[in-house]
Amino acid sequence: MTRRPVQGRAAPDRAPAGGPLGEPALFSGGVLRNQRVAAGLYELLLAVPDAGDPPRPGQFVSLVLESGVAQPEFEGLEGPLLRRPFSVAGFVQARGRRRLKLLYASVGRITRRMAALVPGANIGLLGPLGTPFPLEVPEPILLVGGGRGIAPLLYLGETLACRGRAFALVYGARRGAEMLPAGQLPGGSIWLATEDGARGRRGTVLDVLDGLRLEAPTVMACGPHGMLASVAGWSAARGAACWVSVEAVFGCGTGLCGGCAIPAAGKPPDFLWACRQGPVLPAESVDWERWNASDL
Amino acid sequence: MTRRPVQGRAAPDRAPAGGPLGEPALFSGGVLRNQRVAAGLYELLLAVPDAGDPPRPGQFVSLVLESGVAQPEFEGLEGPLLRRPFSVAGFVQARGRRRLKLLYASVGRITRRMAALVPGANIGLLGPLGTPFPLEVPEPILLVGGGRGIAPLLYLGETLACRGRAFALVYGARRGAEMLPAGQLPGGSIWLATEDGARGRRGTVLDVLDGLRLEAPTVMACGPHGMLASVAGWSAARGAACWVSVEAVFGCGTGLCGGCAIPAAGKPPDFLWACRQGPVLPAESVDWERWNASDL
Amino acid sequence: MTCDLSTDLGPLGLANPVMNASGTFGYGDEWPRLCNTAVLGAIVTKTLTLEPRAGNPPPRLQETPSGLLNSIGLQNVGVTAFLAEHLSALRALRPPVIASVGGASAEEFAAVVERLEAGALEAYELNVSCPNVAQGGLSFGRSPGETARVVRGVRRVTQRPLFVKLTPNVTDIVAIGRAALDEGATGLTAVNTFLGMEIDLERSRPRFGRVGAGLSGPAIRPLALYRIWELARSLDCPLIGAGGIVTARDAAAFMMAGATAVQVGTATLRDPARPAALVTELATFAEARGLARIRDLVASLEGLRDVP
Amino acid sequence: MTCDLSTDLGPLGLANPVMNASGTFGYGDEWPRLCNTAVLGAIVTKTLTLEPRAGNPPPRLQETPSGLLNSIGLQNVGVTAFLAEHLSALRALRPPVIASVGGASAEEFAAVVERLEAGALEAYELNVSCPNVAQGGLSFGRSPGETARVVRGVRRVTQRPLFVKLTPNVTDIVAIGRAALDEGATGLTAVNTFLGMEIDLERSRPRFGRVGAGLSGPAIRPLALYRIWELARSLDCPLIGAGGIVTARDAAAFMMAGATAVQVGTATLRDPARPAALVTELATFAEARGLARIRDLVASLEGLRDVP
Ligand SMILES: Cc1cc2nc3c(=O)[nH]c(=O)nc-3n(C[C@H](O)[C@H](O)[C@H](O)COP(=O)(O)OP(=O)(O)OC[C@H]3O[C@@H](n4cnc5c(N)ncnc54)[C@H](O)[C@@H]3O)c2cc1C
Ligand SMILES: Cc1cc2nc3c(=O)[nH]c(=O)nc-3n(C[C@H](O)[C@H](O)[C@H](O)COP(=O)(O)OP(=O)(O)OC[C@H]3O[C@@H](n4cnc5c(N)ncnc54)[C@H](O)[C@@H]3O)c2cc1C
Ligand SMILES: Cc1cc2nc3c(=O)[nH]c(=O)nc-3n(C[C@H](O)[C@H](O)[C@H](O)COP(=O)(O)O)c2cc1C
Ligand SMILES: Cc1cc2nc3c(=O)[nH]c(=O)nc-3n(C[C@H](O)[C@H](O)[C@H](O)COP(=O)(O)O)c2cc1C
Ligand code: FES
Ligand code: FES
Repeated sequence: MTRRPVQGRAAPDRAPAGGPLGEPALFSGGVLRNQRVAAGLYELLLAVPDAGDPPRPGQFVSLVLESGVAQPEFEGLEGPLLRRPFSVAGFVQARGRRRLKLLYASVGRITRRMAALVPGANIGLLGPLGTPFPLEVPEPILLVGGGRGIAPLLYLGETLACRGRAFALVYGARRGAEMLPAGQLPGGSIWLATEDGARGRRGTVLDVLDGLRLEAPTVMACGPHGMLASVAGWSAARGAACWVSVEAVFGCGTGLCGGCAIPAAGKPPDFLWACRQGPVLPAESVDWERWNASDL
Repeated sequence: MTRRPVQGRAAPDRAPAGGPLGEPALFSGGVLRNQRVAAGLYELLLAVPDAGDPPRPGQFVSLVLESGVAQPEFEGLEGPLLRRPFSVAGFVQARGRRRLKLLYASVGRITRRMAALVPGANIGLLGPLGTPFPLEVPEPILLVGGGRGIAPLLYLGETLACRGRAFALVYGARRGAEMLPAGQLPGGSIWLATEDGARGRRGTVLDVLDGLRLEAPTVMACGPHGMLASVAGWSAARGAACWVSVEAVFGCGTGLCGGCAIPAAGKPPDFLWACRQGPVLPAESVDWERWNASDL
Repeated sequence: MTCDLSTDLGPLGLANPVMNASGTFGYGDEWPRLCNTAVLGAIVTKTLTLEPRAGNPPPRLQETPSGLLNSIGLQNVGVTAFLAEHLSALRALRPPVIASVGGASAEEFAAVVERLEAGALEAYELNVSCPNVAQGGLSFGRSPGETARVVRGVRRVTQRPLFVKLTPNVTDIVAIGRAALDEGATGLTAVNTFLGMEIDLERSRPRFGRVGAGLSGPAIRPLALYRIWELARSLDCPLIGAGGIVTARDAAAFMMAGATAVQVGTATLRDPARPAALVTELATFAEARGLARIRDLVASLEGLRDVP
Repeated sequence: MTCDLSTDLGPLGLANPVMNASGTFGYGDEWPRLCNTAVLGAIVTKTLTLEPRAGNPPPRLQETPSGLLNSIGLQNVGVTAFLAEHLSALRALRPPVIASVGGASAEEFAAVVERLEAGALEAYELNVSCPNVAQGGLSFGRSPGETARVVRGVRRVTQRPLFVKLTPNVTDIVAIGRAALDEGATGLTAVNTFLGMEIDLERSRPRFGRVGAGLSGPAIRPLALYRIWELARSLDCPLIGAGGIVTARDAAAFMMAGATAVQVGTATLRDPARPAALVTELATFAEARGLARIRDLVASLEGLRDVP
């Protein structure tokens, strides 16, 4: 399998940070637990087969509610056609048993149905997909998460902690009620920001960042597009390395369709494929201005 | 509301046997019990609102799996669009509580999902719809059911029994395993026929009928189209009054679309609307030959 | 704030933009209580022909993914029985009535309208777009010349508002619409069903006797919406949108793209109360967006008239 | 009994009738293991143009009921990079490769094919039916004359099998197909996507920059099937069916209606292994029906050639 970006003159052919990735697989996940952890936010714990490559922080899985891979042979497809991408929010492997954790916001057709999943149900998964966050980066490391964008940072934080790396977390949301409880957040240094002021400082993660005194941190961010643009700008202004995990509407999630284009820096009108050249991208590879203009 | 058939020169404008019917209503049903009663055959017991007209034997309800009437405002429709018709297989009303019983075969997109309904789930219903079996008919009364066609005869038998009318039941199926247990069948005189010979006589209901010695019975039949054609022929040959409950693919089930046309006797190319002029029709109003030819 | 739902189809004022689509609601008088037909902006009858028609042999329906194929074939009681048996019930309901008119020839269209004039209905919709008949359906609606001939004939016998219902099964729907307007049509309804088919695999034969059938329902919504947009940016006339409309959001999208009114077809089969429910839902939708008048939604789509 | 799955597209023999549709499977060499691409009857590349193309700005996708709207806009690496970077991987896979070719002018089509001749691919599919580009897409595929011009130009530079991919957004698809065959096309692929649109209600603007986009997926299956049937009963050439195919039953229906081979597009986005799985499922389907040769399914529909 070739890891070459499947696209034109478009993108910097960035070798995925952390070396070559494995081949994704189609598999099914058995629901072990599915619970509300904050307003509109749910945590899904899945038993997954002990085979294939374990996901790296920043990678995602692509989900269909019907279990089984070649489903449904007889009846054909109805209802939502496309898979939905979710960052890996946690992964453990012990005694041949694997557990995959997703953290999802209930916002639409599929995620509302996900909220109704009960233990014992099976869903279809494809992964691990996409680029991971780099792990061997200089400290200080700063994780910046907005809203449901906290999901990949949970797994990233856990992984960094295991490797004995120090990091700080800046976590923002519109309302305090929509935030994960403090006990579920990784790392020791945590700054919170909410627009309703219910938890942490009133404002956005940018307000927190502006108040921080950090020498050339490595920033790893995930959240809404507008927040990422600001964080990228903040980092650029300070000469800080910045990695962002971007969202786009995905068709295939595997680099087959070109549906997930986001404007690439440098050579308009080129695009990056968020699903395969991303979702984790160096902030400077994105053309934030063009992206703001198309504003998905 | 006018009860006039909504169609052209088509059909005999038969006043529904038993006097004017009420207006159907949209309502939701709460699943109390959903259990397999034979191979591929399920019984669904629903709590329904204590309002509107109680159904008469032979009438049907039209079902969507999503509960609620004006659902789903926001998301629009996905998956199976049309309601599915099911004969009322039982109905009880006591102390302001109503229970509706359906008996269904799991054969396709909706009925397979129905088999997965759990107590507490809600589904959408529209009814009662269609014409009922006449009740004030001369004895001897013979109910003839094939396969899932037994459903309306359960309710019909119960109702006849309540009124102290005597009747006999002829019940056939391909395999004995697909048949309701004897204890669930109405009436005292019951003849069974199965093609695998596992229960009752080996053969079809026609073989049973041919062996019966009954003077001018009133026949009320429900089952596959081919069986109904044979029963109609059998009755005609004996000058027996015969009522059949027919099946067709329904669009609306309420006489709005003309989707459920079956050939009307007498004046080709006219049609009867199975949903509104039926499903219970005098056998002689159907053009069995033309129906066999189009053979849905 | 409550929203003013009224809208105009040329000279015809409607209390709100919601009507049923022809052929999925009987003659319009069937279930006045089940649906609360009285609250609709207008009622459209099943397509009427000069003589009663029996329609096509069964099967006539087949579900497809998010869609419905039909091959009803204009079964209807004919104009005489309609006037005798349905008109007074329709008149007893408040909404304006639009008679859908069909025919195997331009002459039959004119003859039907001539007969209907006695009923003093508010408007006509000429169905030159039914895919399920041998004559007078697609064979008319796919040709600008034939469409013009039908409209011309009907215009000679009536002064009432005249809408022409277009088929999407053409290369250039605007050309057909323009031909109709040039002959005096008041406006256009778009769309009738899309030509499709299904196969009975067990019997190796087409599901429908006429092979082709008409696809409707949510599956075609994006296709129908595009036709309204195409018409709205090139022609200046009242447009009635149809095709897969179920929700207030669907209806609003058609209106933004240029429709002055909308029709609910297939969704009515599933939920006969849907057209009436949509009136309420549309009001809620408009109020949630702070719209004082629903007509402000019409053709409000950004860049609608910028030819791309 | 095992069924012989082999089939022919004119001079081109295939081990089985299943291929991917262009544009939903990358260049065909992306995931040889995830999908087991080696078992396919043929592999179709993403549409290639002379120069690399960046495609349309986002958003490019929108789900609809049982369908998908796309506005990718022929993003591709260009023919040079394709030859340099993908050809050898494709060659390492067993199946014949069909290069999908696009262009803004008849000359560009010919130039791309001329360049591709060096790659000795098994066949070409001329995409004159993309709804998402300003030039060379629908503007060609909706006109018999323009379609003929493209085919004529390409025929001058290659002797290889040539399939022309048709758009369903026309009044008379047979006329376009005939124009292509008259210029020496080997066969036809039908269909490309249906023109549709979606509206972003929150922003009162079209979802896509080009407004119109292409609808694919199960929603269009009955519409696409009808086009194959229309072509099969009027023209005598190999047909490749596409549009909403997911299951063996879907594929069999297209073959009965006249398709010699089938393409799986949108379903591949959901399940990249679908095309390969379909090969197995089709064999099972055929064996369950006691078919010795899958080609006996082709055009086996009752009355296919009886003009109704
Ligand atoms: C790489 C990646 C990782 C993600 N990780 C997470 C996560 O860990 N937790 C989480 O809650 N969400 C995550 N998302 C977002 C998540 O995929 C969307 O919320 C989900 O697809 C919405 O599905 P739905 O059917 O419920 O909503 P829909 O009804 O489809 O739409 C609701 C909203 O979601 C957007 N959307 C629809 N389809 C897609 C699509 N295919 N891709 C992206 N957005 C879409 C729509 O534009 C709309 O605004 C991630 C997205 C990407 C691209
Ligand atoms: C008046 C009436 C009363 C009925 N009562 C009962 C009953 O009491 N118990 C019972 O088990 N079944 C009954 N049926 C049949 C039942 O409606 C069908 O089995 C059901 O619609 C199949 O739905 P599905 O989605 O599971 O199957 P599908 O996947 O839709 O199709 C499976 C089979 O059912 C047929 N079918 C599909 N849609 C319809 C439709 N709208 N109407 C009729 N047939 C259809 C198809 O042709 C196909 O052969 C009745 C039908 C009618 C017309
Ligand atoms: C069962 C059925 C019958 C129809 N009959 C007619 C008809 O008689 N006259 C007509 O103009 N359109 C008829 N149509 C087309 C609808 O009026 C409407 O234009 C089309 O179905 C698209 O709208 P929808 O998707 O909301 O159904 C019929 C549609 C269906 C599904
Ligand atoms: C995301 C996407 C990209 C496509 N790109 C192309 C393309 O580059 N060239 C082409 O000929 N067709 C393209 N198509 C059309 C498909 O090849 C196919 O004809 C159509 O989608 C119908 O088949 P389906 O319903 O199985 O997807 C594309 C379709 C989709 C959904
Ligand atoms: S290439 Fe298909 S979603 Fe990225
Ligand atoms: S199902 Fe619509 S009229 Fe009978």
